[in-house]
Amino acid sequence: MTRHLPAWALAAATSAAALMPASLHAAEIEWLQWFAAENTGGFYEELVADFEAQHPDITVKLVTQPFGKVRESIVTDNAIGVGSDVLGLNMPWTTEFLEIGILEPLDDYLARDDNSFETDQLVEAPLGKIDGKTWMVPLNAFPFVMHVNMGLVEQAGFDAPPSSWDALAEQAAAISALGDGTSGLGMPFSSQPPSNGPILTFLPLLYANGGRIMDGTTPDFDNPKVVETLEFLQQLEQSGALAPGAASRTGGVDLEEFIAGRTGFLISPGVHSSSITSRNPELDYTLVRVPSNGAEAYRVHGWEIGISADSDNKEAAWTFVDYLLSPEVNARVAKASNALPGNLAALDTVRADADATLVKQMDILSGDTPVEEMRQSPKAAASWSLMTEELQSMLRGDQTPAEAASAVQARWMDLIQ
Amino acid sequence: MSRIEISNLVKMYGSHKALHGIDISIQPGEFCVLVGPSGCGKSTTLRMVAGLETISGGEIAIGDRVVNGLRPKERGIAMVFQNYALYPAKTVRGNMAFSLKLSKMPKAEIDRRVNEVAEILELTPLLDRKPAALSGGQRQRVAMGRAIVRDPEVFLFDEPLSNLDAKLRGQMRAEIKRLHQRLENTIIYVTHDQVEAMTLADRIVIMRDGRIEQQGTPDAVFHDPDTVFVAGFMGSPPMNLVDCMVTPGGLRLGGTELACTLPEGLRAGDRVTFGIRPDDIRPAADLPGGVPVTLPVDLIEQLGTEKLVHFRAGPHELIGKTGGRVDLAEGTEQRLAFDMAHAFFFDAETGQRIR
Amino acid sequence: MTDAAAPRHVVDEERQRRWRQAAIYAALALVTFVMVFPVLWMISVSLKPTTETFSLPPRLLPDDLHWGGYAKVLTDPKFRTFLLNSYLVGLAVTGLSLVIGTLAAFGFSRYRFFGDRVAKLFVITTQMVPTITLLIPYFGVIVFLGLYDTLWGLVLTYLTFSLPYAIIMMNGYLDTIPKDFDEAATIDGCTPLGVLVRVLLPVALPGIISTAVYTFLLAWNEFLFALALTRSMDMRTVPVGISMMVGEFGLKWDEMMAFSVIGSLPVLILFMLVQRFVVSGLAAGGVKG
Amino acid sequence: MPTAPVPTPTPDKEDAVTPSFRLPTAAGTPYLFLLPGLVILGALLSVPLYKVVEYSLYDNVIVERNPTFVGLDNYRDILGDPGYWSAGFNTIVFTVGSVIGHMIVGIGLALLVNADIHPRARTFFRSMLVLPWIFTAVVVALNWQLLLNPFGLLNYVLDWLGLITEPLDWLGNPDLAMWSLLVISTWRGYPFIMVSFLSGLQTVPKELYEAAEIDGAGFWHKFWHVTLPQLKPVIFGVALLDLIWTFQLFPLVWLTTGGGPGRATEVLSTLTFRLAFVDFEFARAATVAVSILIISAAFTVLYLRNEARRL
Repeated sequence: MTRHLPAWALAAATSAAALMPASLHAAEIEWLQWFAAENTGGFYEELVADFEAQHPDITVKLVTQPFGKVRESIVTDNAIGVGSDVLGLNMPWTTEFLEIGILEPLDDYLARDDNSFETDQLVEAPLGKIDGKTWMVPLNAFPFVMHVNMGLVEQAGFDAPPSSWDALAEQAAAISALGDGTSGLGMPFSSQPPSNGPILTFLPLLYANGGRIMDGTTPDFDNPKVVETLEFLQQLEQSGALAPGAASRTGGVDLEEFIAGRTGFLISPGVHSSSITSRNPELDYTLVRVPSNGAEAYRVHGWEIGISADSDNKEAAWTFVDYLLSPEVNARVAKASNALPGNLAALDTVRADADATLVKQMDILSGDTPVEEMRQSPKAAASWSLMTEELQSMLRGDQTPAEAASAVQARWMDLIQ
Repeated sequence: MSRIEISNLVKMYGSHKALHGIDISIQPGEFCVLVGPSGCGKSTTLRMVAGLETISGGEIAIGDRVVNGLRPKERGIAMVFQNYALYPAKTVRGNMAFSLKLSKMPKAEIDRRVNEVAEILELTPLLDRKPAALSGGQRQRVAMGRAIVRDPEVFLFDEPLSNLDAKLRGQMRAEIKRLHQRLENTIIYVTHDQVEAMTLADRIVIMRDGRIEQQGTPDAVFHDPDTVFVAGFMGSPPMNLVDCMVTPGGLRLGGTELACTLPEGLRAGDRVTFGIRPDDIRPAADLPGGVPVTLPVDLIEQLGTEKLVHFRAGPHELIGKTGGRVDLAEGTEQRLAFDMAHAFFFDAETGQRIR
Repeated sequence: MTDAAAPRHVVDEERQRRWRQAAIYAALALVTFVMVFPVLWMISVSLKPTTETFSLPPRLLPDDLHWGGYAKVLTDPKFRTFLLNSYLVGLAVTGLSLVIGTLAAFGFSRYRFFGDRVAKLFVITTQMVPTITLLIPYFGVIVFLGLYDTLWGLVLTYLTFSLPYAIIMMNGYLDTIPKDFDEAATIDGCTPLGVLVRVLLPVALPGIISTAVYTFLLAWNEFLFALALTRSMDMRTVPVGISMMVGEFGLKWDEMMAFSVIGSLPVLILFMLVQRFVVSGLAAGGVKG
Repeated sequence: MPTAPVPTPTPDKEDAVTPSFRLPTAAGTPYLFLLPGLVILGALLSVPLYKVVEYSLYDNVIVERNPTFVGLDNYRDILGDPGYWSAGFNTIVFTVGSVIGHMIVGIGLALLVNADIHPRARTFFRSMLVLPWIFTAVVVALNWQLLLNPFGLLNYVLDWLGLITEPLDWLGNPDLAMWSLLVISTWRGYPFIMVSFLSGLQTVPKELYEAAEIDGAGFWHKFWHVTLPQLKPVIFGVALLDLIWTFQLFPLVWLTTGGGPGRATEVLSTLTFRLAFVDFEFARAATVAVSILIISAAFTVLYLRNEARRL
């Protein structure tokens, strides 16, 4: 478990095991996640209690971290040998964690006959093999959509949300021109951690343009589609369609300004619709597919689950994962977050009493291609942070879209050396 | 009341030798004053007796005990500091009772002693004040009271009066003297003020550069100095000290010939330091047995009962005395007499007395 | 001075004094307003629904005060646990730092000894490595000691951060106290420890207070180690609780600010109580300088 | 009694030769006083400190199970990286700027709240002015982001006053970000100086001010010639601590700007964090950490030498 650490740490880990009476109990597992911090209503505590009632021989300890720290915590815990058994994950962390050897390959578990779910019913993106193996399973899924403030759209003289880039550019500029602190669209390109604005806004636009940034696990950023999409961003900026201060705009501010009714459009996960409607019921709100420039693809995001390679209770851990993926439980999890289920067999249950925005997401996205590329990137977090820096510089006018694209490409190549 | 025996005391600060082997023997009840200029080692000696400085060599005994390794509180001493060092957070009573409390004395006894000492020092009305609310003289008395309540075998005073003005200093000096008469403890008292030394001491130890120049009664060190340093240090105004040439008939003082008998062994042409106290230079009329000289008067200082008369003898300036009513004019030639019976001669090189 | 001039002079002086007082109050009010304004804004955010925080024009007070953030924070027992943990850890760290730090500071201030500068350098050096790089190996030590996921682990951790500061600060304050007190107390029969406790500490009270405030706030504000070294909700502190409100999909601005404000109130009151001991004249009259 | 050429009593300078008062008990005494502190620091931190130095000599520590020893390669890489030097430069700007800001504001406010005013008012002002210190860094950072947002209060007020026509992006404009950060850091850090200095002020004997007043000294004169010299030990100690503290201040910078825009506010501590937890290059992070250690240690040796001279 700690074979890469020197003797003192080994002693540390062993004595830790001895000192923690709980770990003597063969079937206590820890579940490290941030979901219970996102949903403070006690849903996950109840879920765990329900599981324990069904499996009296297993206890689950809910270890909740703030989202911004989960990735670091998993690595730190692993280095000391106190990693949790079941891990809440995000797809972009996959390759990084593989290199450190944190994750247990799940292929054997998925191949079992007695699972409560069908593997081919799961949302596909997280299952895609890297190094020939599958490393995580989807708890739920959040497709990226564009949220629309219809009030502003109409005020600017349009009667329908944009579905193409051209329409988006025209409407966004018109909404910014309304003044009084309104903007067409926000680009949250702040360097403040997690500094991931481009993957929230730029990638969905790129995918709707039919572009990609990875070739397998190799960066491929300086391709014409990327440059074209960057040029579109630049055009939006130059026409005044973007909210001012992209370089200090955080995802949080981007969302809040939309909820406050000051932004026409917000490109973000569909899951935001519940916060939008609950926090500002007066907003004339709808959501649409991210405006397309020819392609029908969307960026998919979600909460994933994996098992720690160092876990002493992998069987119990899988029992718990299996429980989470069963259509009935998975439907509950999806509803609790107003998201789509990771197990598509639960889709109908979710749809049954889903709110209008969720139903709309399902309809919009039923035919499009889901894309998630960051999981292939060997250094995802560093990659998007560099992308943020170059995009800031491009929007500031310090470099052209083509220069930005090749700068990102060069720095990414540098990064994976 | 204890005797104090200091033998061959050495103090090193790193490689710097601050004390070069001091020997002092103080009798029980004796008032011993260590005096000397700044840096002479007198405070260091005192602090070594107190136990505030480590002893680099030699021995200190108080009573029958060698105290070298003992902690200050085990030495049976009490000390009064130049800066008083009163505990600012405690009242006068608290300050005075502090050491007694530390020695676990019963409360009633502490109160009795503190009240008694406060009475002696007229501190009774101030007992509940904090030091910040006291005048300089009052603080000084509290500092003394703090030492007295302990009824120690030995009192140590480290320049206790140097922060007071001249008048208070005079008063406190008398008070200390009276206290000593009353308590009869052994006292070591450090000062750089030779007047304090003369007035207070039973024994004066004059120190210079970490060595003892001379020790003895005030009379002895004043009237019979062993070295030119002691001669110059004791007395105010200081002794006239002049480098002279020995002549066949006496001394050449500036341009003037001073006829006198010299100690044996001095021959014409030798250089010698000639010393004479201002009291022994008088107008010729007042001193019939003296050696008469005529010199110009440079400056007159009126002190009231007497006058200090500054004369010029070639390159040298000499001070003499007249009665306060004697009428002298600056700038005039005056006929003076030197009382050569009380003249001193010192080796011009070593400063040692030539008898 | 004529008879007529005397009273006028007094009146002038009085008037001048009042003007001075008024000027000082005015200056204080102005700078305090400027410095405290960001905190007022926090309170404002805590009393607004988040939509209002982001609406234009910005307003300090909403039409209807929104107590939702406070209600949520005050009713959820989790937050009480966070507060209690933070106070416990903060007070324990403060107490231990003061005792251990003052002893060491006394050693540095009052003695010259072999290795004193090396020891001091070591003490300071421990604070020179960015703590984030120490995190992982330090984490190992805490696990080794069996203090993982305990408040004692946090206390010990913050002690390692605060001790060097406590030592250096107390050393500075003790250095301003004349050594005459030590000598007098030694003659009076104090042991060195007695000198420190009975004589120097009462005089150093303002320094002790500011060291205590520093130490407490260091523990109170620390986040990275609090997060890494605990994992049960029962062991978490206020900064961790606050960071939990910064979610993947949005931020509970009203709750976050409400919790910050509520959590800080006792700290503020504590400070109000102890700052009274930061008064002058504690050493007055002790020595003639 | 004749008092003519009696030398005026001056305090004996003999003690000037004495290096320092020693409490002359058993030779081990000072070590006993230091023992608890040194044991705690030594036991808890010497292993981690050693590990950090060791990490810097290996490649792929923590990430790899068997990291390879690479000697000083990491140092060569880091020293050859312009990003390191620009972060170093930013660190100096940030540290020096912050410490100056802390000192000026902290000392100024300490003098102001030390004024002779009603005790209740004094308590009120002192407590209010310490507020910036008692909020955790996350909250401070987020709150300032709100205030400095292009649509935030500051821009609104400046616009209302007619001082600007376009909202300024205080944290997103590379020319403004460091200045904004310095303002935030000053706001956040001055209470420490204020409280420490305020405590120090109380130890200055009133007599010294009275003496200076008799000499006709004004406010500044008293400050320069009485207050500052008297508080030197406190100021030096506090300044050293503040310097070390600010030199590696991490959460505030990271949470406020994340080192951006670009790397305009990247300091060595955020670079260290970025290397460790964004890039998972722990060896390089350790290398930067050791370089910080060396710089700070050199500085501290200078400081201690200077302190020894003052004693």
